[in-house]
Amino acid sequence: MASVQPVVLFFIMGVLAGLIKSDLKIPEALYKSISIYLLIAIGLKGGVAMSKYDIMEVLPAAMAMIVTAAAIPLVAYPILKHWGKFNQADSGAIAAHYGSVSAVTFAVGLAFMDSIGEHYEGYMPLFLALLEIPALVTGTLLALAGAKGGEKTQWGKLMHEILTGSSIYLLVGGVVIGYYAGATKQVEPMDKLFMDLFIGSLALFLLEMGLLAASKFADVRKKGVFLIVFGILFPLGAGLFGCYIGWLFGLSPGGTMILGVLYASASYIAAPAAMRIAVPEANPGVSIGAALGVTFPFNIFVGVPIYWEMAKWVHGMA
Amino acid sequence: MASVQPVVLFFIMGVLAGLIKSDLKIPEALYKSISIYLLIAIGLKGGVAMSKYDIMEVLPAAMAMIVTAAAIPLVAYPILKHWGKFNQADSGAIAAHYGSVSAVTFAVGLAFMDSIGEHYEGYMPLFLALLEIPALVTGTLLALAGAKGGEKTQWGKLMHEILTGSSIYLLVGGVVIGYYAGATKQVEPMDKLFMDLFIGSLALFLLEMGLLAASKFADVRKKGVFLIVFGILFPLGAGLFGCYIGWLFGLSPGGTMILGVLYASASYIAAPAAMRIAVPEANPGVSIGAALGVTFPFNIFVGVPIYWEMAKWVHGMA
Amino acid sequence: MASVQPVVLFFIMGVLAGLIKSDLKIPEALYKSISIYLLIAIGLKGGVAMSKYDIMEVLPAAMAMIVTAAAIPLVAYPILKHWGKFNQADSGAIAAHYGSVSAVTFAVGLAFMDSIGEHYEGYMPLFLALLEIPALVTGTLLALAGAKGGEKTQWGKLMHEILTGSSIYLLVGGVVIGYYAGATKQVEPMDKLFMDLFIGSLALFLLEMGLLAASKFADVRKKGVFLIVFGILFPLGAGLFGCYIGWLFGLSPGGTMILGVLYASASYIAAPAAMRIAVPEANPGVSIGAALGVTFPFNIFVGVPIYWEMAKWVHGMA
Amino acid sequence: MNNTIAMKRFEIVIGIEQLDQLMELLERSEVRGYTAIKNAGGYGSRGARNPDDVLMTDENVVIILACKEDQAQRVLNELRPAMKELGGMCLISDCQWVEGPAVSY
Amino acid sequence: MNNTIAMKRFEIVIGIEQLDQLMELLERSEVRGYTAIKNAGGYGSRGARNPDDVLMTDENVVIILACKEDQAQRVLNELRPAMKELGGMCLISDCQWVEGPAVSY
Amino acid sequence: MNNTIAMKRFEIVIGIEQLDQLMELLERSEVRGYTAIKNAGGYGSRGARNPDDVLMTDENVVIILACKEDQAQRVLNELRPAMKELGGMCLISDCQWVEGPAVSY
Ligand SMILES: Nc1ncnc2c1ncn2[C@@H]1O[C@H](COP(=O)(O)O)[C@@H](O)[C@H]1O
Ligand SMILES: Nc1ncnc2c1ncn2[C@@H]1O[C@H](COP(=O)(O)O)[C@@H](O)[C@H]1O
Ligand SMILES: Nc1ncnc2c1ncn2[C@@H]1O[C@H](COP(=O)(O)O)[C@@H](O)[C@H]1O
Ligand code: NA
Ligand code: NA
Ligand code: NA
Repeated sequence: MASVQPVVLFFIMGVLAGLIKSDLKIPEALYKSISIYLLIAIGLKGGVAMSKYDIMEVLPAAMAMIVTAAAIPLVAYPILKHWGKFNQADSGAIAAHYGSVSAVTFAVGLAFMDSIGEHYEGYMPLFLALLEIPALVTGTLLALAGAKGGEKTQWGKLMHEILTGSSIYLLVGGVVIGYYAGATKQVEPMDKLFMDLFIGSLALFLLEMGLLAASKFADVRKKGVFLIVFGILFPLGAGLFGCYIGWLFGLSPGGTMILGVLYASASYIAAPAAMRIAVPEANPGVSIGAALGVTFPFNIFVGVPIYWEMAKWVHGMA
Repeated sequence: MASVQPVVLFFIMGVLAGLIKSDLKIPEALYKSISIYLLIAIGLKGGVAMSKYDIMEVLPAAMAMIVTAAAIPLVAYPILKHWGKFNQADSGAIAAHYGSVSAVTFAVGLAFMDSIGEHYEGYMPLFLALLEIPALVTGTLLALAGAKGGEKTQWGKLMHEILTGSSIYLLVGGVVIGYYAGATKQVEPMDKLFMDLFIGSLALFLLEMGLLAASKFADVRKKGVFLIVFGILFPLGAGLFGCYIGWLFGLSPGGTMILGVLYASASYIAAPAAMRIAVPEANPGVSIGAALGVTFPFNIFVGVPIYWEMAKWVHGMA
Repeated sequence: MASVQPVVLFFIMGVLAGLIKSDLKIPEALYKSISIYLLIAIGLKGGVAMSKYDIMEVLPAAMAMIVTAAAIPLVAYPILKHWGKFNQADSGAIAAHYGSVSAVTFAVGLAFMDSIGEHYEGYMPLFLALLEIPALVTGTLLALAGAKGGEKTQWGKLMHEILTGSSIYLLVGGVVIGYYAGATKQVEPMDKLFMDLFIGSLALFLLEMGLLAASKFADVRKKGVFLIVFGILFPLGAGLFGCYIGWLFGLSPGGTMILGVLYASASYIAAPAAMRIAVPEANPGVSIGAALGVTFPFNIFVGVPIYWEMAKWVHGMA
Repeated sequence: MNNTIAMKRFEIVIGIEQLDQLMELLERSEVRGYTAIKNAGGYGSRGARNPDDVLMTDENVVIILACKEDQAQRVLNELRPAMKELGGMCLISDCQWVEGPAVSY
Repeated sequence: MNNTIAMKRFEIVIGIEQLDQLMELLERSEVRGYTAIKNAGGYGSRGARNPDDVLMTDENVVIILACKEDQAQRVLNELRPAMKELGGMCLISDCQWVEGPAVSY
Repeated sequence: MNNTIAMKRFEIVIGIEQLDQLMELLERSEVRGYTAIKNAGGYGSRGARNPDDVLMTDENVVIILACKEDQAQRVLNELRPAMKELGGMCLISDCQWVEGPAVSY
């Protein structure tokens, strides 16, 4: 088994700084700048790769992504409601977080594949973009179904927020420009910033995410052991489901693993923003705490190599 | 004809984000950091190149730049006053914007030349620095000539603002350090940041400029069609004039084109700051709107290849 | 003698901008981001280098660092008190600043060695980390000894501040991750950001430091000539002492010079923060003014080549 | 005090997501001057709001507004029903406007 | 004015390093609403404080707090002895709370 | 209320480009304490000012200043003629200074 990547150690460095109450602070502008950079970079890389594929080829899998991603909250919701004893709003909101995806977990997955030299389909960033939205809609519907507050839901505002949200916008914009650059063979001078510096920037970003995660531990601890168990087991199930879908649509073992990572990851950027508008009565502390304080660290340290084992297993390689 | 450079597509990405009211925001600190970086990088590159020239050789052209640049507002002013029906203050201020220059348009011009592999004189950044100031003085004089408010103009404050303004300071500072580094053969470890990452940083900057431009469209629309026509035709004329001057002073076709770009470009950073002090009664919305909302996009998408055709034509190549 | 490195000219550029009252401003977020970056990068580089050494080998020298560093304020204090006529609090606080170290001076020293192609021990960043703290404790004790205010000193808070301070945390974190990356041969994708861009980032940082230094000149001038003389002569003495210690513990001439730089440098980040808590009655303007306005520029322009001559001299090479 | 005009001072605190709504309302009341301080935090009936949180935009805005008594009543009539929906708080107090600067109230 | 409640308005300015202490104190006084503006500067008995200084953290925080008369006395009783240590300043004035938003005082 | 001193509270809003001028003026009036909040925006006779605009520096500063009645008159005498040139606004109101912190007024 491959050794831990140095880049994820920056997450631990951030967590420890938070726990010992160091005065270390990452400027908000740096955090936001790197998140813009990472999304564009992921998009560009995917776009360049896609310029070498026939887009039609990807279409059936892309459609399937949208449908299956929307289905994940349907599984998460009853678990949260009945075993987790969360109210309807919180159950729907948390389900939305786990149905949606995390770009940074995805990035760590790619870095893992690159570090062991395994091939994966270059158009995976397209799936990252496609998987972000559907679960937010299902989760919202679950949170509001039959609720009397549901009538005055600001659906227009919500759909605007979801569809024009900056994370998906940067990702898709990056894909389009990357596709154009790839097709016209003009990737060259931009790659120095957007490709070469990717891992280093991810390191700085993970440092801040560690600090953030540490600040969310209290929220998680308050909610007890269920949230921790859910935050670990649910991604494992979702990851296996993602690997199965990947294999079904003929992805390579590497692509299968990346899809597993996507399904297993939980959103902590797009989902909180959307849920605040859609389900304002839900407690964001709980869902962000679980996604960032439990599932994110689990995925980047333990989950990523497990999903690779799963991918090899569904491909009959292990 | 060469295809559009991918880097300028980031401008469109920014404009679209603004138009669909995406929540995408570039942190102010990132915008300011990149603008500092770009000016130093342009200066450094120019300084390194100049260390290989005999400075005396550049002097006559440099003197001519100062005189001709100061003359541009003399042409723009009557057009704005009589056909545009702007008052004296606005006419002078807009004329100052169009007489001065835009470093980012210049950078896009350089990138265009690099992408088609065409040579240009390395000392062009010196001209960028020289062309920024004179038109600001002429424009101010036009705005104030005979005006009764003119007596209490804070000329001392204005000249200080103009001469110590950060954009020219960074540019000249970069040229000096670059000259020294070139002459002592110590460019090497700094080029990794200041040269290799130039295009990628320009991409992020153009993204923010697109957002800014989109926010200025309303100002332009309010003023009607004259400003749009002026913002397109005046640069074409100024660009041709710049190409003529470049040919007259024996620049290569590439250098001629860059000079055309400089003359055609309109300032939206140094000029607004100077005009606010010099002509506070002018409406900054109009001049910035025209420079950033009309002329800048026109230049980077349509103008740049046109100025290249012009340069070839004055050199008898086309 | 080697020519001045271009990178330090950025410091002059910053000082001049401050003196002519240019409107140049480096965004606070950029300053803080680069300082985080530089500390991690220094740490990483050191950690990678240390992965090739036997740690036991470094231990005796490391122990000696802690003891001798703690002793420096014992020499500075009486000089400041009796000749400088500073009160007890200020004398102790300034002594603490000069006993502690400056990471940027260290970085300029490394860059100097790299530029003349001289070898030095890779584990020097470890000494940077070790030398930061001890003098802060001695300086505090000197400032408070016998003072009636001393009883209510917040020692707990002070030790927490010192030990969890972000500069030392980032440095040590970088060393640990660098060590791991070096040992597992996974330095590769991170070095693009953390090593290749080091000098360029240092250039931008020095620009801001020049601005900061210029803003401190008034504080220094108010205090008269003693502070300037002290700020130049004390580092020379401390630098020679550092070179002697380096030679004593068998460092290479290059390593000896870097140790001289460390002893000669004065802290202006960690020390002010610690002294504010430990000796709140001390005037931070004086100590920061001397460290940043006098000693820092002296060291990077004049001191660094002198310490290299000293190092060669103690090694009997000159 | 001489050369001062008795006026009313409004101090409104709302979430930044409601700022556009409030601005429209002030425009309707023909307010000709106000000051806005963004990046504020606080605590209220909806719990804590922290502008430094990078994951959630929990920013408050403080609006200060000075106007004459009659205008104040007009603003209040528009504002009071809206505050229910906007949340936050609105305080009114007496103050003296120092004459000198261009009239902007 | 109608539909308003007479209240007391506290305006406290302290260094950011004392903020945690103040927050605890307000919690003890069972305050249910306040607004905090960080990144303030100023001048006082300890000299100038400038939040833009990158070398020293010299940031002040402005806390605004509206509450009813009886609560105000409780807050004052807690606050007055503490202010000696906290430094800064604390002003109290009269104001009218506009009814409408959820009660948070 | 006990242990409080009746005082005047100034609230001044000006453009950041006028801040140096105002600071000199306050120094001349021997003011020994004030609080400054930068990065404010607003609307007045010169139109909207927005501190977030990266192309134009349109930043306002809010200055809060508490002092005794007699000092207040002195400040006002200096301030009133200057405000004409500085623009912005200046409000004065009554307040109580809570005793405790070191005197800085
Ligand atoms: N009536 C008012 N109430 C509150 N703030 C005001 C008022 N009038 C002006 N201001 C503030 O003062 C600044 C400058 O005003 P002016 O010089 O009139 O444009 C404005 O941008 C506002 O922040
Ligand atoms: N009593 C109060 N005093 C000062 N500010 C308050 C008070 N109540 C509410 N606020 C401010 O108004 C914001 C929104 O309040 P709410 O809608 O009640 O959560 C809070 O975050 C505070 O900044
Ligand atoms: N008279 C005053 N008026 C307004 N603000 C003050 C006054 N005195 C002190 N302050 C504020 O309180 C902070 C701390 O005051 P001090 O502890 O006296 O240095 C200062 O930096 C100012 O922001
Ligand atoms: Na998921
Ligand atoms: Na021009
Ligand atoms: Na030292």
